Amino acid sequence: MSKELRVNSKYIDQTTRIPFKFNGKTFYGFKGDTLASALLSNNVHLVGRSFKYHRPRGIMTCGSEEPNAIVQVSNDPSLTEPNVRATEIELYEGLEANSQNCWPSVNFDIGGINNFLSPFLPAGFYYKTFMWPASFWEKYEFFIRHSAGLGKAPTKPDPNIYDHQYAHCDVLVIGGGISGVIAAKLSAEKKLNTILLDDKKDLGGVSIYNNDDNFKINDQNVSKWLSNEIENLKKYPNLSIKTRTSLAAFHGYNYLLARENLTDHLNVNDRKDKIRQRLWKIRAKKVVIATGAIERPLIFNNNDRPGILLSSSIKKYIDYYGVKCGTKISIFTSNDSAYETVLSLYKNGVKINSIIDIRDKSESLIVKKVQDIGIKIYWKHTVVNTKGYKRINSVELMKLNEKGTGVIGDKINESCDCLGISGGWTPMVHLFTQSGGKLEFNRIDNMFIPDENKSPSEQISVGSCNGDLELDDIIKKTNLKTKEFLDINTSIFDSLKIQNSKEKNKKNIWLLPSDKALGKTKPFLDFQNDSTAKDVKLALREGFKSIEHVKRYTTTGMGTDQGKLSNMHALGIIADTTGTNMGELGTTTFRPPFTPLTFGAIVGRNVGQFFDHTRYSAMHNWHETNGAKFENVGQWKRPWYYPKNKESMHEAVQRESKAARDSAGILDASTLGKIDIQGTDASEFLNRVYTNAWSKLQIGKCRYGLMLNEDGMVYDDGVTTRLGENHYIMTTTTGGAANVLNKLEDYLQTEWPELDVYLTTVTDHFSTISICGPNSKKIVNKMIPDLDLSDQNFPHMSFKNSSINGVRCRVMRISFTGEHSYEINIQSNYAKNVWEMSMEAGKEYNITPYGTETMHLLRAEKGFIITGQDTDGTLTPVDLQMDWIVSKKKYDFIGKRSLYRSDTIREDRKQLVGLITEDPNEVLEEGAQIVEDLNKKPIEMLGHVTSSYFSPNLNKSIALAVVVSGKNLRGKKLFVPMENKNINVTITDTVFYDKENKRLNA
Amino acid sequence: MFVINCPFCGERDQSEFSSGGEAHIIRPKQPTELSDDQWAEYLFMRKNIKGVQFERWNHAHGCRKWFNMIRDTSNDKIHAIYKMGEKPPIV
Amino acid sequence: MKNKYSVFSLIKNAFSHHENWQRAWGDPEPKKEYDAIIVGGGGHGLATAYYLAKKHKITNIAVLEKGWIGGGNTGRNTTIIRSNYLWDASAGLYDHALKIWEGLSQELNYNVMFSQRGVMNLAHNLQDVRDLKRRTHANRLNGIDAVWLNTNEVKKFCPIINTSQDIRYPVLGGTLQKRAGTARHDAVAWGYARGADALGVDIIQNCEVKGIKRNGKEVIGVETSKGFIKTKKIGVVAAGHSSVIANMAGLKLPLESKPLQALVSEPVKPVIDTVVMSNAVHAYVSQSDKGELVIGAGTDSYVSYTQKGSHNVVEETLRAILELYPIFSRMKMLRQWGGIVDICPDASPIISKTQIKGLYFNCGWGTGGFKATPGSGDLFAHTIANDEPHKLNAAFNINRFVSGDLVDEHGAAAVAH
Amino acid sequence: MLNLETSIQGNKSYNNLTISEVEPVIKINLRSKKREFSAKIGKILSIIPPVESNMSSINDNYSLLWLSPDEWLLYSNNKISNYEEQINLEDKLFNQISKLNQGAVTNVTDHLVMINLNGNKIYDLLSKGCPFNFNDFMSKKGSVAQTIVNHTDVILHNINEGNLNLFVRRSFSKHLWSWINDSARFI
Repeated sequence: MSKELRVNSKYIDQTTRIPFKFNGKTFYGFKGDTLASALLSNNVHLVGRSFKYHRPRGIMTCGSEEPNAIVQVSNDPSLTEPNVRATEIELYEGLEANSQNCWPSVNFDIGGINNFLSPFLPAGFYYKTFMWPASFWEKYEFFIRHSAGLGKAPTKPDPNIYDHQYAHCDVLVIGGGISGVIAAKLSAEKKLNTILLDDKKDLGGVSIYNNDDNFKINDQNVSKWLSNEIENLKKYPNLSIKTRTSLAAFHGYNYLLARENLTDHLNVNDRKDKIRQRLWKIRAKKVVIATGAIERPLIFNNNDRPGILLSSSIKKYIDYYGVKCGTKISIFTSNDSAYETVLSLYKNGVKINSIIDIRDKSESLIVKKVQDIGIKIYWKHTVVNTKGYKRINSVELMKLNEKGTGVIGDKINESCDCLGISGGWTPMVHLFTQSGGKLEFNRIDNMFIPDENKSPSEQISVGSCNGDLELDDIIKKTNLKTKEFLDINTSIFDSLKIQNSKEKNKKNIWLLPSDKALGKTKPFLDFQNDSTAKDVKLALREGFKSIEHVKRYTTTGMGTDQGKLSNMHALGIIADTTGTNMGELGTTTFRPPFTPLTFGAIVGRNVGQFFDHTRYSAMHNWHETNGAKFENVGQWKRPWYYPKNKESMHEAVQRESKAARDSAGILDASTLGKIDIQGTDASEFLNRVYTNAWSKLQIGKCRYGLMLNEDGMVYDDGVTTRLGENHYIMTTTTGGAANVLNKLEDYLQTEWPELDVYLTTVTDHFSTISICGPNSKKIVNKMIPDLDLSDQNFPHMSFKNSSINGVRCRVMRISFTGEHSYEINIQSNYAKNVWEMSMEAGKEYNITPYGTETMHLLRAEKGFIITGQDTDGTLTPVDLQMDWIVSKKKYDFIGKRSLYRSDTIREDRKQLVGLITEDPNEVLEEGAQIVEDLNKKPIEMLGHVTSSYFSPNLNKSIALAVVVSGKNLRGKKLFVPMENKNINVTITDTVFYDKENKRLNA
Repeated sequence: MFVINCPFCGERDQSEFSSGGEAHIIRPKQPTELSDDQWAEYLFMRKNIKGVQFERWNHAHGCRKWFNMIRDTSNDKIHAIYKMGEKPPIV
Repeated sequence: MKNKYSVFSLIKNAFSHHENWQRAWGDPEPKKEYDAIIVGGGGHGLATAYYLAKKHKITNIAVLEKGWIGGGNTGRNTTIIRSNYLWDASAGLYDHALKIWEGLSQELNYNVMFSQRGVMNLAHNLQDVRDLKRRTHANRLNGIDAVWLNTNEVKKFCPIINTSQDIRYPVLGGTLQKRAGTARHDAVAWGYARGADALGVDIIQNCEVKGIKRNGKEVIGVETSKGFIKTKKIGVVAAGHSSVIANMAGLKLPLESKPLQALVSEPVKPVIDTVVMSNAVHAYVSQSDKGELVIGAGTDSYVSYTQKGSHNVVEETLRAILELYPIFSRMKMLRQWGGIVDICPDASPIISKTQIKGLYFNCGWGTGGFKATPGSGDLFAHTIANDEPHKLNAAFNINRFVSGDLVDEHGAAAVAH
Repeated sequence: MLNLETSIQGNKSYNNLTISEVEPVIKINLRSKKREFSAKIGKILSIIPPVESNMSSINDNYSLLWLSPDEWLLYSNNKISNYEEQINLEDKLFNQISKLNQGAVTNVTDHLVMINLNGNKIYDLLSKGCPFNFNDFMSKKGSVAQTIVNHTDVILHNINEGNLNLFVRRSFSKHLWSWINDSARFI
């Protein structure tokens, strides 16, 4: 720290020195400094290089609008963060920051050559070039991409934790400056549940360091009065104050997102296991926006040099941080507010060279005070140029002509090491417009302010974000508006005595003239993106008319500061050039977030294990203990196969498949959806939702059903069992369970409310253990000796109520494998025990647990479809050769009408068939295409392979496929063309194994 | 995220609901008697109004009840909510 | 063309401080009558006008744009271009477009920055693998350059993807189309506008269509905010607002207009050199030339014309992004925005005549229309000029919703993009 | 008798916060649009199904939660000691309601898992992943909400301020349990 650049400040802790590193060099600052104030106190202005021309750039502001001083924080590959504003980084021990977009260093940057090429790089130059030779764009692009970009992304995963929290309040106050504090106090006093947010570490905004004697509230300094008010806020239990919390987005229905920073200001070692950022999701009945205003720069030739800062920022650095931005400062302004900076600097003993004011005069109190001190003021002058490559060293000024369109007289040279600029104020209306609010243009102060009549929700804007720029207006109007908004009669702020200087003379010039032609100057608008007033004029010349076009063509306002400093000037220059009224021109859209928001904060803790739900069956632990590999089916973890002794998947599946047919297999089928259907119209309901008829199904019997979409395509399938006269249980596919229930509820509630039917999901209540194979009967008999398993008593497609060791179960004799098979449905809390019992009972029969892969193989041997694998939403039951399941007698069912459209009745649709390969060992790839004529151009694809396996029971490869007119092509030889070979296949029946269904009763 | 006033549960966050598209498209009682054109009209054709639209919503993660909503699709403002089977209120 | 663009013209103009560049396109008032009117000045509409003038020599055309050209979905999309669609009809349509993209900068003398950096689609479950392989085989046989990559090859092609098999939905492989890539969206609209303007097309901005005037079963003109304009042919390319225009003509379309959101991060140095899409873990990402990560989110399920969607959709997308790219957690979202996408029940577009003579619709592009811009314009121009579809868009007629002959591309289009 | 194995089998304590699986408790889903239903339930259980939305009726043995105008969830206030209790209740209700076409009775004892949350920070904890507004709910005894917690459907039954029962589907319960415990670290 340079002692010459530090003065006393009560707002930061000047007793605690903190070391930090910038570009590898160690510096010191105080606790309470930002990186920017600490660098300035070390006389470091040059912090970065600009995006396009790599011009040296310095710290320009003290807040979130900073376009230049954006740095890479931390050298740790997992913690490094690009593009952080030095003005927002609170200094901490261990801070390492580096300049971005420069090589080899910010002091000597090779890319600086672009500055000399700048005449050839006007706005949109890349649209006009890099087109030859035709194939070379990607080669040009490689260089463009590497010279673009700012900082670097981390290269390792982020170890930090991010959190979310919903909050519901009566009143949300955004911004803890003087208006926010007033509004929050009124709200809290009215006993409303209130939240007050501010993005800084303390409340108070700019007024908290306003010790200027020209401003008084009840005869106190503004600073003193406000700190008392803030202290008083703490007593309200119904007021929650969140600092370091930045409002990110204001969505419809007063839904707002705010990011709270919890650890970035802590010493690196104090952050462990703490949440780094929390995203607040706030639903507020009413919102008070008190986000203030930011100062505008002035647009003149070479206005971008290090050492040029917004005048109000110079004031904050001296008053709040106790840092002098220079030792010989000039001020360039269009308004009175810069004179407050002058007084602060003067009070702190900083030399002020001169003030350059574009106005003819100013008759306000504060200007008079400055004049009394004897500081030279150049009235009606403008800066026409600045000098100094890495730090400003002088300004050149000239007198403005009457209209302000040109300069006259002699050039005056003033040396300085810092220039404060002030072009007036821009109310922060971003949140208002984000929420859908419309703006109106205030011609007196040349600013857009909220149009109160077009407020989209319960909200008000108060203070300078509402266009009230002077202390008395701010306080009085905030008080009045808040009272009205919250329905308050009298307020403690009604009778405040306020004293302040009033601005009387106003003048605004969007683009200040120079003695040189515009073409030869560099008046920057968007400092980060290096777009100048020239670029805007070029865009207009080329016919880009809309502000959005100009923005996109010149990239003005598209930097990380989102154009907070540049948008108004761009608009002003367009309006001036085209002779349009700014109000009619409108603004560009302010898109959320207000300031950039980490992906981490948006995602919260929903990363890693919490990325998505994981659903487990009641037997999951058993599967895990017994070495199952799992398949993700929807959100479920299903056993895929159970490898033994380092078996490959193929080996395991072959073994499981064989065991299931040779002796016994056992499958956890709990994930299938189960819907309990009750009501006097239950049968009628099933008639309407399935393609087949249900009324005649006997109690105790099961039936397979196919469900269509209204457009006639197969949607879901499963077995439904009639438990009683008016009682069924329906099963659905695993993946379709939720959708089927929603769809059925929809029909029931909206189309058929007259039906007496109730649907209740019991998917998780019952676990399902499926035991199949020739020995399944013996195993079930051991487990449930009381149950008569004879075919007469308990035939295929029927069910019995029973119990195992006193616990009720439902046993269905249904089969998805073609084997003699039972499904035991038992309450989930007992399921693991029953599974273990089954394993024990089946031990002597080598009962083999099998997973989804074997299940798929076994059913494919039998030609049973899997919806979603063999169907894809484009197949009708007829296409599946399942005409038998479509009732011709029923008047209607979901999707019936669609089966009779001109396209769905075509005979040459794709139809489900079986395929066998010429080489029985050749297993087709699922998804492979099928053709008849390999030489036809373009090649004609007849269909594709939907399921394919090597069948251990048939000892050959089998497949299911859909093929154009497949129904009539049995025996036809076709080809499956692969990348490196063509496979010969023959169309067969879809049933490969046990065509007579003998095994069902074996 | 809207706040939706479920006619059964009261005001809830939009994330508890699912949208069911245009309301008052009645499933034809006798589909077999419709021409392909008429059936397509029911199946696919939508008003897709910019402005005040009648639509169906379901409190999917709450009471599971379907209801109707009158909403302005040009600004997402909800004008009214009414139960299935009820006549739409005049807005 | 007035100013031909080249590096030489750029240097030449540098000496006059770029003060002699001419307008890229004019700002005319509408004439009383045109041979054809295109409603909608997005990429598709401008391309339609360009090809009508260039290939069909119909130059007395106006493009009517309610706001500013390219301000709708053209300027709001995430600029992905690919042709790896499943069905023959779609593959034909999108590959036709891709072939035009490959020479578009030269054709228009405007650098649209078409960058063939490849598009990779990831598979995260076994059905994904089946579906993507099916698509890859179909693409290959249709002459589209798609290849299947196993997990290691995916990792090699894009090293920052988390291919650990321990994550919730591990990457099981993917397909890659190398000819696919991205382009600069604004440049497409501007390039076509400049090209069409040079051929005599009137581009009329801030001109809202208020009504379609008919004489019985044929159109006779449009009512606009700038008065009545006579014409016998109206091509509507109004994207999310297609139904609004259709309603003016008394037509209903099989469309719903829904919010679709996208976002960009702050710019960083090159970190991902291709486009990666994933259906099951719903996210896709690429990096712009400027360095921003360009990320597409999903659609909301309700109709809205607000160009705003739910925050949840953005949150879910970024959740998926961090699952696949955990190194992006400290990256920051710079901007987020929404568009209005017109979605067909089969996720395929409509490029078609209607039952009203002289009224044509090009709509239903849903979440993925940008990639088709040149092909869509070319085929729509053909359809308008000949009053008959080209064979490449015959399948995309409006009548398919009656016959049931849908072109179901939910699989290929599942990630909103 | 078979071994009973509930889904979570755990309870955890944090600062001013306890989270525990309370199982087995009987849970029965009741559906009806019939007028006689309410009286019938009253007779069987000595408790009337609440008609006020988002509310419950509670007696010594049972709680009966409003889920929708034609749906209620009945659960036993205490853990059951034997299987028969559950079956007897199910049968009694089924025979007198379902069988007589007065509505639908469905045993969901193992479909749902009941987790008790205790402590004054439980609403903050849930609010980490739940958009529901607890401001009025928390001080209201017996209030009920069906909502989502970290993307999972739940039924919340507020016993007293700072004490609530959460019901979640069994297959989702382990995941939600982990999430709740992870969240509790930051309360």
